[in-house]
Order: sequence, then structure tokens, then C-alpha cells
Amino acid sequence: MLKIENLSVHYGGIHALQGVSLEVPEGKIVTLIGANGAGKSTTLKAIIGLIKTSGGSVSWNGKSLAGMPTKDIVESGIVLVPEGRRVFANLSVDENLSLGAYARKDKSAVEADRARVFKLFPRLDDRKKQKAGTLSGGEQQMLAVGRAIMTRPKLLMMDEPSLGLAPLVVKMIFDIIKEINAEGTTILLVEQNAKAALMAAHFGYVLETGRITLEGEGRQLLADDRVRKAYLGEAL
Amino acid sequence: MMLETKGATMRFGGLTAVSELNLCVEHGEIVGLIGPNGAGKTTAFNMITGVYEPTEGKVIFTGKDITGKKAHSITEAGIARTFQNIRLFSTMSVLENVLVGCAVREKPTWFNSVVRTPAYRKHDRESHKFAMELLSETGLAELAGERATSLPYGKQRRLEISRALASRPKLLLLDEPAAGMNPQESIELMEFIRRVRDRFDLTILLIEHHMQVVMGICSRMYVLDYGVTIAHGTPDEIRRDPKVIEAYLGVE
Amino acid sequence: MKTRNTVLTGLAIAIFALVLWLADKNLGGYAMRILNLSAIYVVLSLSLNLVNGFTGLFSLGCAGFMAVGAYVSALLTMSPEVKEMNFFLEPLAPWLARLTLPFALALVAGGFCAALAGLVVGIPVLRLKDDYLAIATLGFSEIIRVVITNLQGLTNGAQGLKNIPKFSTTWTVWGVAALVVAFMALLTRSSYGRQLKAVRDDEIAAEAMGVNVFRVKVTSFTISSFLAGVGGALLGHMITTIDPKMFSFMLTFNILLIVVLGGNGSITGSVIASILVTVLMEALRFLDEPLNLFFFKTNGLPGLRMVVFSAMLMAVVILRQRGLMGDQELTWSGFEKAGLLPRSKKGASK
Amino acid sequence: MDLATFLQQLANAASLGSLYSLIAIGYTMVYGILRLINFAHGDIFMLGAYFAFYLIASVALPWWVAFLVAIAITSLFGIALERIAYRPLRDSPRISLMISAIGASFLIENLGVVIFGGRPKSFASIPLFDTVVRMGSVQVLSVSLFIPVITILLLVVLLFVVNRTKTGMAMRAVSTDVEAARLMAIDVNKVISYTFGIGSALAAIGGILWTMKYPQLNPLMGIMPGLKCFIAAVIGGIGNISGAVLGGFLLGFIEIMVAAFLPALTGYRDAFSFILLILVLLLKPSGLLGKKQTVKV
Repeated sequence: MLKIENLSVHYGGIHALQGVSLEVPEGKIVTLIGANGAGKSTTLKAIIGLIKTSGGSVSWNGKSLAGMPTKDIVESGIVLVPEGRRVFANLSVDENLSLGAYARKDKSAVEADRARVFKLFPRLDDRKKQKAGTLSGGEQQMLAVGRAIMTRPKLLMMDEPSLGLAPLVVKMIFDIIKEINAEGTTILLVEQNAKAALMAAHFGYVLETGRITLEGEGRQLLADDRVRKAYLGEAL
Repeated sequence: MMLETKGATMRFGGLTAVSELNLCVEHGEIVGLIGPNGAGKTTAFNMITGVYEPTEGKVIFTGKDITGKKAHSITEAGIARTFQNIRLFSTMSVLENVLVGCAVREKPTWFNSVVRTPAYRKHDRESHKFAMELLSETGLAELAGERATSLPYGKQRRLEISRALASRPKLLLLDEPAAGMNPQESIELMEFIRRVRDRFDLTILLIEHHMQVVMGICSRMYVLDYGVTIAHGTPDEIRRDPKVIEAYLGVE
Repeated sequence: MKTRNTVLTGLAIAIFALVLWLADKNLGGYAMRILNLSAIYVVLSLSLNLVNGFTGLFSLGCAGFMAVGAYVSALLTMSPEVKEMNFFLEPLAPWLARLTLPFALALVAGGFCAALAGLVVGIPVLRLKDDYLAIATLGFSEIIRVVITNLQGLTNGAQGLKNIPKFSTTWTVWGVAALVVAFMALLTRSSYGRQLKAVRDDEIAAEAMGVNVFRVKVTSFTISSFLAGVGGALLGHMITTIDPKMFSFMLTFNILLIVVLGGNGSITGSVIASILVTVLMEALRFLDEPLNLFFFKTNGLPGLRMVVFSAMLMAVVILRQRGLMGDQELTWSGFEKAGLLPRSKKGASK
Repeated sequence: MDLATFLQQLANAASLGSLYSLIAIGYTMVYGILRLINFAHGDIFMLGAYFAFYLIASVALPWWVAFLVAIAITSLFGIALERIAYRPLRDSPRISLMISAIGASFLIENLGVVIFGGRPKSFASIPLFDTVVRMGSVQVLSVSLFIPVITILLLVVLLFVVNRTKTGMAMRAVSTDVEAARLMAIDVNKVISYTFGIGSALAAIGGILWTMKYPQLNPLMGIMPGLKCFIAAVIGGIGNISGAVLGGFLLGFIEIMVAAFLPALTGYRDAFSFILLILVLLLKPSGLLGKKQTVKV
């Protein structure tokens, strides 16, 4: 349903993406792995219209997203949980969730979604009135995901959800990702924790210096020598 | 002992970014600092190079206490660094970037610069020569006149290292030198780092995510997680350490 | 290569001097005044460009330092009789009343006092950044003005000073302007100049490369204040009357306009823009006078000229942020590349 | 000094402080959202007063209608200013944005000189505001009593809008993180326009009340209050509405009280605020109610 062809992005003098093509089929978890600076976040930001692309196309259910403002892309059903969570620190947990539903008019469905988020993350329910900035890293990540769910996405994109989180929390986040997916939301996941990502994903792409160098099913990539050597730190 | 940190701790408000860091780096070593993002590695660098003053503890460099000194005097004392997100002087040429690095040894003043005193001219000639030498060493000599930020990513990283070397450091800190490089470039970088160490008689402390790079060139490494040193030892020891596997190499 | 450029530069200076000589002989007082005003603006815009363009500090304190230079130089050169005439409300401090120095000495003293003010202001204020720095320097400039207004016994307060000796001749102002251009060219292309630009491009990296960022900032700010003081003094000796109102934020704004128009970080840009703006400013004076456009007559609209000017600044900032020259310079090799000069034998020039 | 004079000065200080607060709020809101010192804010304050003046003097509207219309026009003017002068520069270095703001400020002032004339105009007296109120031995103009009351009412309304409404929530979101706000399908441009609209409306109210108290209009009347109120916003902690009000009152009190108790320093009155600013910036750079920020390397 999301199809990227030959996407290219320039940052100042740097050619950050050099013709990236990938596909995210409906109902699947797709992951994009690679080293720091390989262009993973850039890909996600280009999809959602936060940065300008310099070539190639992004189509969403057959419709081109080129030149669309982020607001309209989000309303069409794509959302991004940004790297480093970026919750609104001075706003309460509840307000953060309401902002997720900012553009929505269907009040009762919004409340249903809020209940669903609290069911997924009971800890957020306990801290409803608290300022988001006072939450722990793991709770902020939950809030960022919850806030994204409030936009009612068909495609949920996540940028480094495990960043700086304790192993136990990472495991929980990945369980939630699988749960959300099981409820019918398609997921595009960017991760430096290659192992966890590939274990959870149906399909994976490896990005190196702005180019896709490998692709395949998650478990298949996990077994690939090149991936094991470069991203899993295994001396072979 | 080249560098030693004794219980160096950095707190921001309630958050402890690095706690009780005890690094020891011997002359001529290449030592790695690894850990998940947000583990406090860059903060450790910032404490050593004087960007932050440690909340507690000491930083000792070649036997002298440099805790709390200003960043520029630490560079003068002989520690140079590169940055995680490249910080070149964007409006200057490649050569000029390196010349700024050289200046710490010339100590120019506005007066001798304008008057072009004989001493200034001598320093200036020497710096130009040394800068060009460095650029040929790092394979950037042909690009000397180009704007620094027009270079491709990998070359910008090399330029940043050249600029750091221009200050004639004894200890070089590299913050993720292989970030944004593909495996082939990373291998070249490893060789480059080794060569640079031998050629300039350096000691190197580096932060890196590319496991292949770290394991390949470091004689020892420290692993940080949540600001706490959870392990240190040779690459082989680290690879087998269950705590490291859990924290860093990913969950099963 | 180098010799050719030196010869060309020498030739250009000689031609310019000749033009000045001819102008001085043939043009009327009004035209010469405008030409000489341009020279003073060259000094002032380079002073601001050193801080804003080359060191990347957004300072809005220019007018205050100009005021210091103008008052010091005026008070040191006026004759005891003129001083007595000026200070009729409250007599001037006696040690100053009898002191009269040669112009050159007074000019330098004006610069030094402004530099001293710059140093005193700079040390606390340069710890701030960006817009905070801008507003704090603007604040200090206003404080200097308020102090001058209130120090009746030293500055004659709001009445200002009249009959300042008219020392700013064509040769003086253009001589000083030439010196300042040379100074800036030498400074910005030196090792120290690279430190200034390093601070502008990335403070953290500069500090990490061993540049004492704070000291560089204070030095640049102090030198800039010196130049502003000299420019202010020249201005005083040209129009022969000064008062605190003259040194308001409006004056800083005029200079900022020149720097932005010429290009932040370009010496030649500032020189060209100084002349352009000064001449245009006069040429547009008709806007303030009654208009008679055949069908349509207006009464004088004082202020229309400044409307046009503010609109120009905004247009430049919005449409061409880099100004005329960006941070580039007009160079002989640039002319060569543009095909305006015959190609030299040896390859690239530097 | 006797008690009566002190109370008299206190009333003066309260109304001056209130006026400063009203203008300072506009600075703080715009800075919070765009990280821009809106140099032209003082001139918007001036425009508000002039619009009201012309609507009464030339269009002959009843004063309260004129005030409401003037506030609305000024508010639209603020929105237009952001569109024309600031929006095209949003991705440019902050210095360019600030130069554009300075340019806009001068443009408005000079246009004011051309259109309104450089000579000061005086506001016709409105009895409701011009009555002298006596309380014991203290005499104040009624407007001096209205000003603090109106300011407090407006502050309550504003805090309600910012903290309790959806638009207010979006404003707070945009001022914390523009990019994340975009990801929430918030129309950032619209939110910025609202901010300018509200800030300009408050400036207009401030301008009108100012001329009720000091009934002289001139095109450059916005410069000094503008600068001082920016200072008030910084002192209180820029980006923080309550901080702006605190800063405004503080400045008003210091100015009036120093002039009252130390008459020898009256000539330096305009310098007080700048000295206070520099002290605060050096001692607590984030302002009295501001939060500390660390630089990321």
C-alpha cells in the first residue's frame, strides 16, 4: 500500500538518500535497519513530508504524496512516532493524546481510541494528569505511540523506538508493536537494534549510506552473514 | 598513563547521564567506548574535553588534573576531538578548516596578524605546510580549495579528523567516526585510524556503533549503559560478557 | 599573478584618488558632502560587519560607541572659546575646558574611548547569544545615550555641541576609510581572521579546536567599537553639531541596512553598499519634498524617503538574504573569471 | 513622602505595570512560538491607538464601537505582518528573521509619519475614563483604576484560552516542538496566525488604554514601550505568559518608584529597564519564571 520508488534527498551538500525503493504491504511489519547516519530517519521524514525530496516518488494506496503538507498526509492515515519520542513535555499526558486526535471530528470514536490506548498502556491511565516531561523514557515512548494511535493511522511508522530504553522496556515496546499490528495496523519500523527489529518484522531492508543494499524476510536477513557481521557485532 | 578519569559523574537536573566513570588509557592504545544510544558516551567525551564540567570526580591527562578547564585550554594541552554530527566550519574551505586547527600552536593575535610580523609569517608558512601535509595524508589534498561542506559525508569525516590532528594532539577522541559509512568505507576507516595513530604517535579513544570497527581496532573497550560502566576488557571478553549481550547486542 | 594583482590594486587606488581630486576641485560643497559621508559610512559599516558578518555576533550597539567617539573627539578639539559658548547652562569641567588637542590625536582618543566602552560593555554582554545579545547591546547603546543626555557638565546634555571644528575633509575621511578597508582585508585573511570566522560558523567546534571563543569575541567587539568611535568622530567633525538624539537606534539601523545590503561578511560589499545607500538616500530626498507629477500634486511628505528605505531593507532580507555580495569579495581573479580581464598565464590565482 | 503620595504612586505604578504587561504578553507569545523578537510589536501598539483615534475623530463612531473595531483591525494587521515579513523567512537563520522584524518596525513607523503626520495628536476626552476619583487624600484618574482591572480580566481570559481550549493546546504544542506538532496534523501556520492575532489585539488594547492615560499620539510612541515590554518579557522568562505579566508589573513599579523616591535619577529613567535586563540576563539568563536549557553537543 505504501510504495517508494527511487527516492532521493539532499541535505546541504550531502546526498542523504540516493535512490531508495521499498514497499510496505498492508497488514505487515516492515523494518528498515542500518547504521547511524545511513538515512533511515531521513526516509521516514521524507515520506511524511517533513523534508523535501529531490527525486523519486512516494505513493500511498496509489496516490502520490509528493508536495503534500504533513498535515494532509497524517489525515490520510500515515503517522510517524519520531526519534527521541518528542512528546510535548509541558503538556499533560491526556493533552498529548488529545493532540493526536487534533484533526478528528468524530468525538465518540476519539474517546473509544483513548480508552484503547489506556488499555494498551495502563501506566498512561495512571499518569493522565501528569506533565509528559515528568514521565520516564519508557513511559514517554508509550505516550508517543499512544499519541500516534490517536490519529487513527493505517500505517504507523516508528523511528528508533528502542532508543535509550532498558532491555525490559524494549521487549515490552516490541510486544506492543506486534499487538498493534495484529489489530490491523501496518507498521514501518526503523531500528538500530537490528536483532529485535528483524525478529519482529515480516520483511526487512538494509540501508547503507543512502542506498538499500539488502532486502528479504526478517528471519532470512537475521541469518545473513553480512548482516550478522555488520549489525549484530558477531565475528565470523 | 595518558588519560585517567576518576569517578567522573555528570548530572543534569535529576538525571545522571554518566556516573562514576573510571577510564584508563595508556600511551599508544586505541580504546573503544561502546553502549546503546543515550548511554552517556558523548557526555563522557564532553566531560573530558571541557564542554561540560563534571559534577563530581576528576579528569587526569598526562598526570595533570584538567577537571573543569575550558575546552580551548584542554585542546592546547593536547586533547583533540571530532563530533558525532560533523561540525565543520561551513563557510570555509577544506584548507582553512585545517588551518584553524593549526592556529592553537601559533597563538595569533589580531595585531601580529594585521601587521604580518616576521614571526607571524614564519608560523603561517609552517602551518600551511603542515596543513597540506595532513591533507595529503588523509587524501584530501586535491580538495583543499573546496568549501568544506560541499564534500561527501565520508570525506567530511576525514576532514574533521585532519582538523583535529592539526592541533598536534597527544590524545584523539573520535565520536562515531564510522557513522554513515558502509562496511567497505568502515574497513578503510579502521586502517586509516591505525595509520594515523602510528604516524602521529597518538593515543585514541573512540565511540563507535559499528561493532566490526570497534572490535577490529581496539585493544580494550569500555561498555556503558545508562551512564554506568557495565563492563571493560578486551574485545573477546566483551563479546562473551552476558551483561553486554543483554544491554547492547539486542534482546532475543 | 600576485604582482599583477598588486599592480592592479595600486592602479585602482591611484585612479580613485585622481577621481577624488577632480571631484574635490570641481564638485560643489553639497555633492562633496555626500561623497564624504559615504566614506564615513564605509568605516561604520565595516565596523559593524566585523562583528556581525565576520564574527557572527548580532550587535545593535553601534550608535552608542559612535556617540562616545564623536563626543570625545569634539570636546578635545573645540577651542576654549567655543566650549564656553556651548556650555551656557552649566560650565564644562575645568580640566577639559582649556584642553585642545590636534585633530589626529583627538580622533584616535575618540576611538580609544569607544573601544574602552566596548570592552566594558562586551565582557558582561558577550556571554549572551543571538537575539539576547542584540537586545542587550541595543540596551547599552541606549544607556550610553541616556548617560550623555544627563552628564550636563561634560556633554552639555540634550543641547548637544555646536560649532565643532570642521576637520573631516575629503582627504581625511577617504584616507581613514582606505586605512580601515586595508585593516579589514588584512585581518580577515589572516590566521586571526580565520578564528573569527570559526567562531561565526560553529562556536563549539571552534572552542574544541583551541580557539578561545570568548576572548576572540571580546577582541572583535572592542576593535569594532574603536572603528565605530572613529566613524562617529568623523561624522561629528563633518556636520559640526552633535546631540544625543542623533545617536539613536535609527543610526544603527542605517548602518545595519548597509551591511545587510552589501552582504554580511563581505568587505567590498560594505564599501559598495555604503556609497550606494548614501547616494540613494540623497537622491530620494525629493520624496520628502512636494511632488508634482503632472496630474497629481502632493504636499511634502516628510518620512516617505525612510519608508522607501525600510521597504528596501525588507525586500533585500526577504528576497535576497545574502545581500549584494553574500560573503564573497570582489577580486581581480573574480573579474578574470567574468571575462573582464585578460587571462593570466599561470593557472588559478590566489 | 507621606502615605497619600505613596498610594498615589502605587496606583500609577499599577496602571503602568498593567500596560507593560499587556504589551509584554504579545512579545512572549510570539517568541514562544517563533523564537523571534517581534521588533514591530511596539508599532502595532501604536497602530491600535491611531486606529481608535481615527475611528472616533474621522468616522465618528461611538468610542466603544471604535475601540472594538480598532482592536479587530490591529489584530488582522498583526496576522498580515507575520504572513508578509516573517513567514517567508521561517527556515532562514534567526538573524535574518530579526532583521526583517527591525525593517518592518521602521517601515511601520515611517509609514506612520507619512500617513498620520509627524505632529502629535491628542485624544478626545472620554468622560468615563477621565473622571478624577478621590479616595481620601488620594486622587487618581478613573482610567488608572480601569487599567489594572481590564488587564487582570484579559489575563484570566487568555490563560483560559491557552490552557483550556483546543486552539490553546495547539499553541502550546507548536511552541514546544513544531515538527512534532505537524505530525499531529496541526496546521502550524494557522496556529501562528492565531498567536499573532491575539498578541496584536492585546497590544491594541494596551495602546488604546495608554492613550487614555497619556492622551498624546505620535507615530514613534511605540518604540520605548515596545523595547521596555520586550525587556519585561525577558525578565519574566520569555515564552511564559505569567512571566511577562510579572516582568511588566516589576518594570512599572521600579520605574515609578525610583522616580518618586530618588528624583535625582529621573533623567536616567529610560536606562533602568536596560540595566535591569542586563542584570537578569547575567544572573538568570532564562528569566525569573523561565526554565533552564542545556546546549546539546
